[in-house]
Amino acid sequence: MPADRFSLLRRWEGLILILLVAVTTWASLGVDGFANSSNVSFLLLDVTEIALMALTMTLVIVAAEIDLSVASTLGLSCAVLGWLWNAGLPIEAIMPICLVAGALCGALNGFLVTRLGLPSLAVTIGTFALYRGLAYVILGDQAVADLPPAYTSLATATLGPIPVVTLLVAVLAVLFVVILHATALGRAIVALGSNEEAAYFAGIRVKRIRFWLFVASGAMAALASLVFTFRYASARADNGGGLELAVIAAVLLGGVSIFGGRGTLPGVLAAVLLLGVVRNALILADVANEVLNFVTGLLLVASVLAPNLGAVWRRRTSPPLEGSLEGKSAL
Amino acid sequence: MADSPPPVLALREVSKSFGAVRALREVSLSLIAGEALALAGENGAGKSTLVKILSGVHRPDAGRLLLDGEPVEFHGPADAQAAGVAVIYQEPTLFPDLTVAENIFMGRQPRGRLGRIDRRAMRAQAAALFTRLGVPLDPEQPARGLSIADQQLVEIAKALSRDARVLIMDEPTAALSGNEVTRLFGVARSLREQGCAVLFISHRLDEIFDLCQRVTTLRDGGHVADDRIADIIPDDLVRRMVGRELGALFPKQDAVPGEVALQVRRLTREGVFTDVSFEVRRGEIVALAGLVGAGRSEVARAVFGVDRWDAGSVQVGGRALRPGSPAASMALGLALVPEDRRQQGLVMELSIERNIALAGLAEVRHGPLISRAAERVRAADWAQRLQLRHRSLADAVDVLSGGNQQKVVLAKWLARQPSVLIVDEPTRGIDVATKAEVHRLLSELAVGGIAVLMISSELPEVLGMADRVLVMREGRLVAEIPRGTATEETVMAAATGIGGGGA
Amino acid sequence: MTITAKRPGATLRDSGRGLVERVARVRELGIVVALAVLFGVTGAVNPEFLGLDSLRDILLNSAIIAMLAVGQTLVVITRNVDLSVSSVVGLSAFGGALVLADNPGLPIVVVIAGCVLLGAACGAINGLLVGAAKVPALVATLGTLYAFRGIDYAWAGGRQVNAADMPDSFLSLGSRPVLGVPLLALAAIAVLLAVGWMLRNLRSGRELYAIGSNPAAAVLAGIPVRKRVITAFVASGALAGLAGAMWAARFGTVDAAAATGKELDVIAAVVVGGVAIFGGSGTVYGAALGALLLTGISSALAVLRVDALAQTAINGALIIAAIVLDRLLALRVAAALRRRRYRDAR
Amino acid sequence: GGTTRDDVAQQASASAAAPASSAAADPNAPLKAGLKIAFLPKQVNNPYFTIADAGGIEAAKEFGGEGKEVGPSEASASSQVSYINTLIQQKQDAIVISANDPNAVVPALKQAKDAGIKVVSYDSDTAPEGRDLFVNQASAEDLGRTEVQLLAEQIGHKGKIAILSATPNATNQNTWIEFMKDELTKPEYKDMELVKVAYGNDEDQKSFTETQGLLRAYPDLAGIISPTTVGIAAAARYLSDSKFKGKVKLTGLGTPNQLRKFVKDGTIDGFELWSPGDLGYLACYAAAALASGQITGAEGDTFKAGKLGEYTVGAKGEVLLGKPTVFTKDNIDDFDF
Ligand SMILES: Nc1ncnc2c1ncn2[C@@H]1O[C@H](COP(=O)(O)OP(=O)(O)OP(=O)(O)O)[C@@H](O)[C@H]1O
Ligand SMILES: Nc1ncnc2c1ncn2[C@@H]1O[C@H](COP(=O)(O)OP(=O)(O)OP(=O)(O)O)[C@@H](O)[C@H]1O
Ligand SMILES: [Mg+2]
Ligand SMILES: [Mg+2]
Repeated sequence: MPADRFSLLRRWEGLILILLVAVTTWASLGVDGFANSSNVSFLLLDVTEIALMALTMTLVIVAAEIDLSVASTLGLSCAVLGWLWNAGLPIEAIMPICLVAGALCGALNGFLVTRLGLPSLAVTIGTFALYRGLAYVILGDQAVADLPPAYTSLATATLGPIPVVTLLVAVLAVLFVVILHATALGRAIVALGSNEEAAYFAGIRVKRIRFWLFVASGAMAALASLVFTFRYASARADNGGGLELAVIAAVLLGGVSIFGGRGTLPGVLAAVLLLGVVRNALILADVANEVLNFVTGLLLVASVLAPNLGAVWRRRTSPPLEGSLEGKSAL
Repeated sequence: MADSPPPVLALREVSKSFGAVRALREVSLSLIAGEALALAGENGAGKSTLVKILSGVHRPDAGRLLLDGEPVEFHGPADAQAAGVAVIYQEPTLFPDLTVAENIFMGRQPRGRLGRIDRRAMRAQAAALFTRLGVPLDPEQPARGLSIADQQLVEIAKALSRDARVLIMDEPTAALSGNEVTRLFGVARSLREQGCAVLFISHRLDEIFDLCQRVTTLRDGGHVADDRIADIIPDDLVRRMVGRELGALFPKQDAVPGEVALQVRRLTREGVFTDVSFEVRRGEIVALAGLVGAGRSEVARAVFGVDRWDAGSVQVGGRALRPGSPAASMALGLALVPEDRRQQGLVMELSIERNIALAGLAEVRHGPLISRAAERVRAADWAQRLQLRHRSLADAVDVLSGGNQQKVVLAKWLARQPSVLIVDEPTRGIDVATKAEVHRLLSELAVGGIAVLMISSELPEVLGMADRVLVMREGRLVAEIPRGTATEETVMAAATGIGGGGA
Repeated sequence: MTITAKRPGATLRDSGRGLVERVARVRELGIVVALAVLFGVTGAVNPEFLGLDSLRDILLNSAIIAMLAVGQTLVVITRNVDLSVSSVVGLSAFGGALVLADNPGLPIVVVIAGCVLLGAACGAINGLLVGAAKVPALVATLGTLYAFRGIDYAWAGGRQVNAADMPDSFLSLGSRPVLGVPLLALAAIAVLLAVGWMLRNLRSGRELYAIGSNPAAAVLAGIPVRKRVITAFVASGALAGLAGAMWAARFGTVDAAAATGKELDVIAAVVVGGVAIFGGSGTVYGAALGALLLTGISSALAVLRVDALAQTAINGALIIAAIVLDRLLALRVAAALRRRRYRDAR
Repeated sequence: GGTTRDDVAQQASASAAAPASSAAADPNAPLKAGLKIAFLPKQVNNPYFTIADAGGIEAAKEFGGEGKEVGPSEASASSQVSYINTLIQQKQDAIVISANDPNAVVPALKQAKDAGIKVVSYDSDTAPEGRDLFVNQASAEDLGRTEVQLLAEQIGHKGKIAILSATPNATNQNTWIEFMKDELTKPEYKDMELVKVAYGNDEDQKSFTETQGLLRAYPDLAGIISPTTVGIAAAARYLSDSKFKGKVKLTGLGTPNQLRKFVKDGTIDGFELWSPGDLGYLACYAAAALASGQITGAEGDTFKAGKLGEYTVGAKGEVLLGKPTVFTKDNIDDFDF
């Protein structure tokens, strides 16, 4: 990582972390009911799906692509689960099928993007509708609720204040942090996200990597759908509608550049928590929903604005083009 | 020249640092109407930085900028342009999505009624410029896909179209071959005679001596000397730049050619090159010469697997190559140092060490994980061998000077210790001293049994280094000239198809 | 005597003016074909679809999205994006409706102007965030997407404005035809042509493309990047404001949630219309055609009596089909051109 | 042998037997003062719920309790759950909820009940184990059948009809539609044919264009039933300035204020709805009665609901608000909500 940007990134993550700590302390002191363990565990539980999908979304965006279809994939996987469950399959058999279904959704995205060279935004806007639609085709207007208590309760079970599923998230998070920041694959992803042509000239299998990133994203959405379904004990075609924006918001708030090649997972995870904490605290403090949206928006902008204002200030004293020479930062 | 009119544009004790790097230290220089000034210096000496100050991109930390003797401050490139300064930057700055004509006239398009852009006039003027430069570029062609050389030519046309008072050219010839250079100089001279002040930067000394009247030399960002070209010989200039004596520039060692390492048979890529066959033996350095646009880079790209080919075959060490897969080619020991370092060679936002490691991630691994230590060692070793001028290996490559960026690309591929090395314009933008170093390296490698295919538009380099010279014209291989008979004349004749040569 | 290599570029000049090639060069070709197919097939199955009323409805439905797509294109061309349009539409629609409902005496022009100004103001905020403060557009406008909608909700406080509360003179704008063509559609077309002309023929228009194509180079070329980017956002905002007024007139019942989620439809229209999402290329005509295609698809599905539950899926499938078709056509053309160059080259 | 549907079903039936109510009711216990009662509608900023919850909050004032409305701005089950959680943390005395998903909210509501919070569902019921009481605006059966009867009269028991519903997953609408279909099987409707159920997702614009689509696809449509306030308003809006105005009959559930204009200009002959305000009002009293131990939610318990008088808990812990009002141009001006 370049020195200047590294420090900026550090500043960015630092900012998010500081914000996280600040908000949390304020909430635990100022908002009663926040600090108590059942709320904490609920808070953690509530960000599970977003956290899961943010892991893969980060890789996808660092690779200069985007996947708007995750929430729909989640819905489709829910529908598959409900449908097969009604058909009487054992849940242990259904779950892997769901993961495969999710992976297939991702594979279709990946195929269209890497083999046909279509922009991922266009493709995933299309599959965003397609997968949600398929969910309705499969499960229609039914809601499947009689899911096995063993699993539904596991999904909400906690060890102390820590929900079981949060442990799952933690394990995966560690895995992804290592992949992105310490393996050849991670390097390749960053490189191809930053300059695809150069990466290709360096013998990196650009398309193959991109393809598998989409597959991973789909599978992860399916995994999230399992948590989601069991957590709410309800499989419906419209599960998780609108989550994609929440995920992307978290990833961007975490300091990942939408143009690829830049971003770190710790930052993203911090952002996911930050958004969760803010939501939870404000609702507890009886802040009206509209204000909630407003704050979320401000948070998003402010977190980026702060470091940039610094940069703008520095620009007064130094060259107009400082750092902007690689063409991306004008965005 | 106390009594002569004040310089059109001048720098006085100008300093500029980037963080810890002091790119310029109290440098002064004057651009005088009707005179061509050369700016000489090693890679990283501060030439481009100086250019960027003259063009309003950077603002000096200290010192003054004088326009017609009056202090001025440029707040941005727009100001400099308004003051009549036209610049050809070292790295092309084109708009890939727009046509060549629009690239040239962006912001200054000829207009008709209602401020409507007069496309016909624009096309005509662009065409006129190209005829003047003698290059057959289509004004309506999009800039995307232009070879680095063609881009450079568009940049030149852009600068000329501004009929400016000051024309600044930062290594405009780096990617060009003899013809374009002659042409360019012709135009530059006529401008100069019309009273335009010219600043010219190049690492090809002959060009400096050919075009300029005076030369200002920088070393480590400091001003070293001001000479009239008439008073010095190239060696003096080199001494001023490097600060020491320099041996022969092309210490080519002879090597006994071994068995065939790279064999290309009837390779064709429709619309780009046709029926290209040649072979390179271990220990051999084969040069691929030709005019800009002859399709040499395209051949290299196809052989390495970046572009697919429509017909023919490629064998490395007797094993057939899978088309369209650089990874596969690399597995067989092939390496390509591409011609466009910024687009194809480097990931600008990544650090020096990571760029060098990028082509050999498998080799810096430690179990499943990347070993930063191994990475650092690999980078440090080659940075040292190529005399890379850098602050820290953790810096982004985009803060490096042009030539030093080129060195990073070389390091990246040499570090792989390939068995067949294709280098496309390997010394583009590299200073004399290091160029000698690179040449020594190449011939060492050859002696060490590596097969080298070298694409170069710089004839002296070709003649100095090559055991055999292959010449391309219009996408076809038109001649093969052994070292013995390879001369400026024979090669140019083949390349241009005039006076014998090839078909 | 000039000594130079003959190369693709060169041959292009003489061979390049062929009609085939010029047609082939039209980026919107693919989508036009897609549109033709859609209307052809649907019309064949159910002629009603090509009936006047039906066409009128399709025009009306696409008018608003098309208007937004035009604004969005301005922004996308500069390598930015404006996700907040839907919230701006909602805000302006509700604001306009509320003002009209609360003081019916107010002349309608004033209200519409107010909506446009409101939109422009929102656009200015985005523009400053992106152009001046250098916040990545996606982050900035995703933020304002939430923020503007929040303001909208706060303003509405659960209130809803019904058709009954608004003067008919205003509502009639939503459907009144002029010379057979609905007013809204005319407005959209006017905007489309105006913006299209400016983008092609004015320096400032071309500079937008330059900025999106290579921002750093744009600065070096002395283009006032910041100013242009801000302008693009303001324009997009203003159009969104206008679209808001149109929305209120067309749908009559407006609450704070109006137009929620429409940003995706707009982006879809723009992308399907062949505007490069990373800037530098594409036309507003393409974007408008994209809007027409997308609304056309959903109307067609209804006419074809597709089961309601299957509509979403088919809709998505058709969107993908459209962009794939577009892409394949482009590839074929490119290959054909390469072969031509090859033939001419010898 | 993994976990299958049947195993679960058995376990369920095994555990089902448990008695509904535990502690005994004390009918003459006074309403506790200062009860904290929270309304959790499907979606805030939805006019229908704004009215209903206003009614409830007013009721709370009457008996000196404090009522408040909280909730998501998009009608989704998951976001409702986070609100339930916070209401638990806030130690409310009762939660009055209209469920977006009858099942998804149950786990959270169970937690609430464990925390001693009384749960009343209104407008849209949750699964029975999730709540103590369901305050039902009108029996689903009545609604479904009367809608059909209303339309049948308007179109003379003849012709194609369509339904414009909310979202495909909307629980209420789906049950009502079931009863409509059942009603249509009766002989007197043999000449009526239900050609399509369309979904406007309770978005004005979507409903608007869906109506459009319906009329394109079935130009000979005789009537539309839209059992959702958003849908009917949008449909009316489209019909009122299309050539189908007055020809295609429209009925369903809507608020007088939204539809007055269209009733007057003849787009709509008649539609029906209960008083949302009263619904909230009643739900609030029911919650208070539960929280004060007046009732346990067992069948037969009775309680006073302020101005609305006395109500009795029916089977399956349901309290019925009463018959919905049918609005026509003769009576519509007597109502303002
Ligand atoms: N934007 C920047 N940030 C930090 N350091 C920079 C930047 N630009 C240039 N430098 C440093 O300033 C010094 C001079 O760079 P410059 O590009 O002027 O060298 P140059 O003379 O043009 O070399 P070359 O002949 O290779 O082009 C180099 O050490 C380079 O690393
Ligand atoms: N990616 C591309 N797409 C379309 N045309 C291209 C592309 N790359 C190169 N060309 C054109 O093909 C021709 C041959 O390429 P190129 O100029 O690289 O050959 P060359 O002999 O290596 O020239 P140079 O001396 O610049 O390296 C050039 O005219 C160039 O404009
Ligand atoms: Mg330089
Ligand atoms: Mg080349």
